[in-house]
Amino acid sequence: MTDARMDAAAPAAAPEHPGAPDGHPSPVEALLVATDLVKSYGPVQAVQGVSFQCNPGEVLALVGENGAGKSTVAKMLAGAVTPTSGSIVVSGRPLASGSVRQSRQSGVRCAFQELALVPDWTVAENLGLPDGAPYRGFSQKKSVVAAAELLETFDLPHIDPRATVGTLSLADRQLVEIARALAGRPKLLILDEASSALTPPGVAWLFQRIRDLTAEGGSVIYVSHRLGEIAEIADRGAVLRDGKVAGEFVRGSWTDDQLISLMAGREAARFFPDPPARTTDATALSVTGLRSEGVHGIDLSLGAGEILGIGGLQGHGQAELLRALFGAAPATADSWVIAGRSVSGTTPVRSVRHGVGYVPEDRKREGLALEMTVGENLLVPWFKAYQLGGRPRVARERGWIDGILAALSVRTRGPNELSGALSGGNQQKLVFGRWMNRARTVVLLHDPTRGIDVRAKQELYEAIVDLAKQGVGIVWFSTEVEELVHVCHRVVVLYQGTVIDELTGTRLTGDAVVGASMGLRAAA
Amino acid sequence: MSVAAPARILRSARIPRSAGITRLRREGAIAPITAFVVFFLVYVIINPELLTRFQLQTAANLVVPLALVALGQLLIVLVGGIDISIGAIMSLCNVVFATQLEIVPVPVAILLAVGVGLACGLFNGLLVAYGGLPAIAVTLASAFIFGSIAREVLDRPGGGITKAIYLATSGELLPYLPVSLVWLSVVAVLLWLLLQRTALGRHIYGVGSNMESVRAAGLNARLTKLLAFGLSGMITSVGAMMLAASTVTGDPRSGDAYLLSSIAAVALAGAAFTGGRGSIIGTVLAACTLGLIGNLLFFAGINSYWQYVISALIIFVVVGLPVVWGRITFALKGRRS
Amino acid sequence: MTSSTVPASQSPAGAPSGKPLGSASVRQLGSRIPRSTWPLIAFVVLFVIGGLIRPNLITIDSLVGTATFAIILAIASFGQTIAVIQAGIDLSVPNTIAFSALAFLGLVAPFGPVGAFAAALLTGAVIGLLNGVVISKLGLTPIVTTIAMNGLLFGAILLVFNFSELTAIPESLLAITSAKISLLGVETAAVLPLGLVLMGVLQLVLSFTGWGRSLFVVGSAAEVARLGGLPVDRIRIGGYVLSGVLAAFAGVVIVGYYQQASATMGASYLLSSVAAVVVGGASIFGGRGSVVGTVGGALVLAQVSTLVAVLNLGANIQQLIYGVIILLVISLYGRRNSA
Amino acid sequence: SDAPAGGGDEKFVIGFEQPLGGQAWREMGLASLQALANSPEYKDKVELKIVRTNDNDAAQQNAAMQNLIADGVDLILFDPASSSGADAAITQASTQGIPVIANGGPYDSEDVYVVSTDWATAGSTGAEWLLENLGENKNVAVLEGLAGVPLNEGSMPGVTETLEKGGATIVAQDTNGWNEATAQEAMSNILRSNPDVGGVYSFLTGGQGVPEAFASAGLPFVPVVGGSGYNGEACALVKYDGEGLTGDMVFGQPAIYAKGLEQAVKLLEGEEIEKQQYFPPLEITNDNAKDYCLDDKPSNFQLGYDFPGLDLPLEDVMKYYSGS
Ligand SMILES: Nc1ncnc2c1ncn2[C@@H]1O[C@H](COP(=O)(O)OP(=O)(O)OP(=O)(O)O)[C@@H](O)[C@H]1O
Ligand SMILES: Nc1ncnc2c1ncn2[C@@H]1O[C@H](COP(=O)(O)OP(=O)(O)OP(=O)(O)O)[C@@H](O)[C@H]1O
Ligand SMILES: O[C@@H]1[C@H](O)[C@H](O)CO[C@H]1O
Ligand SMILES: [Mg+2]
Ligand SMILES: [Mg+2]
Repeated sequence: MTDARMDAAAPAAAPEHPGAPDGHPSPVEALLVATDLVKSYGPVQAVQGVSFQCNPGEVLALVGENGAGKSTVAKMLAGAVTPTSGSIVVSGRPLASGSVRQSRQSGVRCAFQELALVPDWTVAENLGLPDGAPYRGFSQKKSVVAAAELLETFDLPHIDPRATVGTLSLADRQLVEIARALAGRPKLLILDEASSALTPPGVAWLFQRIRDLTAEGGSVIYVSHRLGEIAEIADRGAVLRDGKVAGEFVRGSWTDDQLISLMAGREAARFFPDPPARTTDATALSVTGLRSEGVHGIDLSLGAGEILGIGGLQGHGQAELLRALFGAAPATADSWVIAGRSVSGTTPVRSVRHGVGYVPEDRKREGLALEMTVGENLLVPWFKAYQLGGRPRVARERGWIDGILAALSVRTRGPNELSGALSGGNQQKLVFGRWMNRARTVVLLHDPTRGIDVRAKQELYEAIVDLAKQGVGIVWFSTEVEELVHVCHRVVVLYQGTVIDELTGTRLTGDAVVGASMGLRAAA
Repeated sequence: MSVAAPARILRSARIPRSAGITRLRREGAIAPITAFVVFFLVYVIINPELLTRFQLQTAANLVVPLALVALGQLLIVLVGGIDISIGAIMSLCNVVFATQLEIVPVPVAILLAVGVGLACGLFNGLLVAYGGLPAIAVTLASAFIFGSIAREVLDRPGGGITKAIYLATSGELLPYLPVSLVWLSVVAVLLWLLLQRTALGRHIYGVGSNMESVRAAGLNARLTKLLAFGLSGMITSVGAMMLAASTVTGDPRSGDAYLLSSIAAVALAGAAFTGGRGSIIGTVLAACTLGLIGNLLFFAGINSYWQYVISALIIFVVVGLPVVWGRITFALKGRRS
Repeated sequence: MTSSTVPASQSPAGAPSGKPLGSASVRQLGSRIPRSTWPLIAFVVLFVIGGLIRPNLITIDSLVGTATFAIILAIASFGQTIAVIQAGIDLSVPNTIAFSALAFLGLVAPFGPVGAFAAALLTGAVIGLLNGVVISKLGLTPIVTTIAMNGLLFGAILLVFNFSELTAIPESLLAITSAKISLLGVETAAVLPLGLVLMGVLQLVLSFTGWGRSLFVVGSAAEVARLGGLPVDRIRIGGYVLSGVLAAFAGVVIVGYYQQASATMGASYLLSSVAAVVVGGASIFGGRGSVVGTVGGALVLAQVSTLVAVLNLGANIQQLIYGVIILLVISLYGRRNSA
Repeated sequence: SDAPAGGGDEKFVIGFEQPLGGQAWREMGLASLQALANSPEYKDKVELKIVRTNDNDAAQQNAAMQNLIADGVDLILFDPASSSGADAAITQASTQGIPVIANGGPYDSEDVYVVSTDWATAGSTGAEWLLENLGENKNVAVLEGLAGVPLNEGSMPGVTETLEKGGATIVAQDTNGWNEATAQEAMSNILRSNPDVGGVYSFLTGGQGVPEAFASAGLPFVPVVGGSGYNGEACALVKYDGEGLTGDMVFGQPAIYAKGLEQAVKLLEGEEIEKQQYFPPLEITNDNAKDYCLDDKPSNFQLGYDFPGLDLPLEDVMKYYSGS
């Protein structure tokens, strides 16, 4: 099934597959050989016979649309998921699958897409405890010192080893997760969308770590939807589609469009839609002197149909700003007007009633009721105590639901599938979808394109632009500067809890955003 | 930024005492400790006699079994479960201990009782950790099983508890120092060392906090959970033996009363019933508070039926206040920042 | 390379024996058959087993007899079901039952049956309201709150009620509980249809109303509900109020059926109500459960006691077997991860 | 123990310890106790200190009794939570010369007086009555009280032995949990598989539940032994007498507590009293049921508020009935 076109493009790197089903590691130099990996969850065929290999010192990219099977493959290598069939050979020895410990012991470590840190443990405990036998002494002091040194060597001094992980920002948690994987100086490091919450400096930091590791002969499997990053860091790559390898590529031998069409299985080009022309100058939302935990007096005014981007580095108040605007965190303001209504403060209940919608940061914890169906998850904000609910309601709203599932091309077996069975990215789409075509005046987006594939992103861009066309004001925090620059009318950049700069028109460039994030106010 | 780092390493090299306080706060122990201090003062004011040797011993013998069973319950709560069978386990160990004393030497009887506690814990633990069944459901069923086994072992109060055993467990070690408190302290300290000073102990907290994460980190979450259940059973058996000894009898129903009171004590200790948070000191002191309310009312000359009401109110207030306080301070911070 | 899909059972050596191989297929089955029918199936199996041991156990009358005691337990467990669905638990059910029962009997004389009934339900509502407010506004965990409430109520019962003044049970109550009526030619106590109707109504509310579904959202992910703009606290409190009212209703029904009322009359429902809900297929972690399932769970429990009674092994061993069968039943479909 | 402690007033201070509060039986016992203590004859002689403890917990009972000692009572009456679980407190008491009386249930110890119902007899009298009243059908069902409680374990072996010696076969067993509702459910379960039992023995409960079970199963009544002396049981005998219900309610009078107080005062006044006093249980059959059934009282009203030789008037006892 390997795609001829791509092999042609990269004859050198397309390996004639060694891992014969009997699982003999033919080429000596291959560090990892995965052969015919299959994983099915009941009826769902997550991965259907994937084979690839990874050589010492190389960075192998795994790309594919949401639900293509990347995380499942990663989890099988990491031992977190037992393959239904197939073999994994690490430096010549078959990996007894199904045990994370086994994998770790044979030098395979993974930073998981859905972070695997224990919230009530300190950073030090999370870094220190997984190694070594359980029946040994454990000293907080020693572990904190060790952790501090580790964070030091990995150049993460801003993370306090004594902090409880649950209190860290998503980005910092991701950094800790990566540091933990790096700590064992693994032979094979798997990064499953490890950069999804990282800002450009964070990504730069990650790439430095990767280069250090590969320089020492270690290999990296890099899963990401950010093609820019792939182009920069990946030596080779495999494209997954519907749980199969759709093709492979080598550094420099590919273009975004090629890759995208290979993922999608049809021609598709990457582009950013322009923000729609504004038809009215009515204000959807305006607030002055907004204060909350981590937000130190922010003035914002959002026009109807305007797409307002929020830029800045993680931890400078973007998340807090959105939560405050929605009423998810206690906040006060000197003046606060939502859709012409002047309010002293708000709560999620009032916000939704006043026409505000919010796509939160953590889809698993804040976004979806994983035990409930796709349809009901879309309907969550629209349940009224005395109205219909459940299947009859889903049936009645079938038109709206199918419309959203189609518009965002969510991969699901229908409105009555449990949302827990969807892949990360498809879950993300549901969280956004519930606000579509529901008479919103303002929609607050916390990095909605995090960890979703290129095609899905474009569908999401379209959806956002459509909302704006309908006159909905959009506040959009993104970790991808590109998105802010191309799709937003206006971008405000936060620095230490305040607006350091507002960029429009010609001043709205990637460099300006990044610069402002660093605290430099670009000259007008 | 990185300049600040070496400084941190120095600071962390000798963790400030406040770290202990921080941990206690995180584990919810501050409120129950304060509550106990207040309660103790009130008690001593109403009844200074408490500090007489006789009354100290009475009070100690009353609370120690509860404190121990509460510690057993705490372990299960730490891994995110709850043990409905803990009273039955207690009854079973109690009668095993009492009956074996008639046949075998004391140390053997002790080992047998502890062994039975361990076995009960592992039975529950296997079904919960490896069978993927909810603890509350498993222990609900095993409560019937252990309970009836207990009544098969000894159908009515009796057994071979001797005066000597009473003195060794419930007498005085030194004037003003009840032996039972010594035994309690030994168990509590050992348990504290295990939970705070070994990796397994931290695993136990971790499993309760987020089982999936612990497994993804390559630790054997299931094994850890199983061990927590086994350990809980052993500690419960110690409580059972202390009860048998202080009442100088084995009793196949002696554990019944300890199901709700052990849960109440863990609750008053401020532990999180979702798992991952809870402290030993808090649990012990919570047990002492709840266990002595009846006594206090007696000396205050209040109708003893009030103790049900007062226990409840203490739990509401002690567990509720920190939450409310937390909200207030948070709100205030929200205003200020 | 051609992808070859191998049957799920053929998992590679060295895999942990953690999850039994069958479990995947069990879960498939489970996903096809609605959960609430699992306990009903379990009941039918047990019922047939009973028939094999004693043919005269498989008669309609025997079925009705078991169902009658099951429905009483079920009525006492409906409130528990509501609490569990919203990721809570109501351990104050026992003394809510006793309190409302005693209040009812105490108030029949002054207010008459209807007034006393209303008052009894009101006490349940107030108890539920207190539980709900403490849990959602003070943020205490449900177990803690309701255990404390249960104790508080017991004290209140002992202090408030003067058992000697409890008047006899009004006819009107007997008529809807213990009175014999004949349905489609089957002789049954009135409480059975009463309970089944209540079940029907509650199930409709839970499955097909916005409030019912919100309760499930709150149960499976409270933060999701909050950020979705649902009034989480109000939904929670509402849930506990309903739970309290249903327990109070159970108290009155129990008085009517057994014509008994005492301070300790609720005690046995502490564990059995939870058992009925769990055996009924609800997830103790919230977000999953149904009153139909709870009736099934109660039927299973009642049928198990009928079965052990047949064995004539002595009361104590029968207890042991009771526990074993419960364990078997929940291990069939009680897995935490089977959604 | 002759010169009562407690300084100024000359009253005997008598402590009463009762576990497992909240039961009609025990409430009625306390009521009769207080009624006697406040009767003209005792008013000026005794001061009562009543302590109740939760559940049937020997540890709490021990502590409560030791608190009474610490509080300087002259004598302790207690309803044993267990037949041997109070030794610690009893030893303490005897070292301080405070007499202790086990009151209500038996207690095995040299150091205590016992003023109790003769529960063992309660078991066998019922069994013998059943044997006499059984018809052709000798198959009987047996409901224990609460397994593991001394009261139950002390009597049940005697019961089964008597029944089997007398030629009856026990075809089904269960427990009534000393609770009519449980008795009714257990009996119904049994009747479903054994509709043909010829008699029922239910220990210290079941006087209403068992007949109800027969009635609702539409089965003819059989001789029934069982009862803890609830009004409803006596009335059930009256109610179903026409329909051929023959029954024997054997139970200990709660007023045994008052009897205990009487003996306690005798002892404190320096009289000799018998160390082990076991009183025959009260027996209600079809013959005398009419004398006990009180139509104006609810069925869960506990009978046995008076004790032979004490003559406590109902209205006096009622003044103190229930937890207030
Ligand atoms: N636990 C599960 N139960 C059922 N199906 C699952 C489960 N986990 C994953 N799947 C399915 O397997 C397929 C692959 O999921 P996977 O998470 O590997 O996709 P992915 O490539 O990582 O997508 P994304 O880019 O969104 O993370 C998806 O269709 C998903 O629905
Ligand atoms: N905390 C631990 N204590 C003792 N042994 C452990 C621990 N963690 C891992 N091991 C050893 O490593 C093996 C694999 O551990 P792992 O965490 O993968 O769990 P598992 O047994 O593979 O199955 P599962 O992950 O489903 O529980 C275990 O069987 C055990 O022998
Ligand atoms: O309280 C118990 C039971 O109620 C039984 O009915 C008789 O003995 C009493 O002590
Ligand atoms: Mg993924
Ligand atoms: Mg594992």
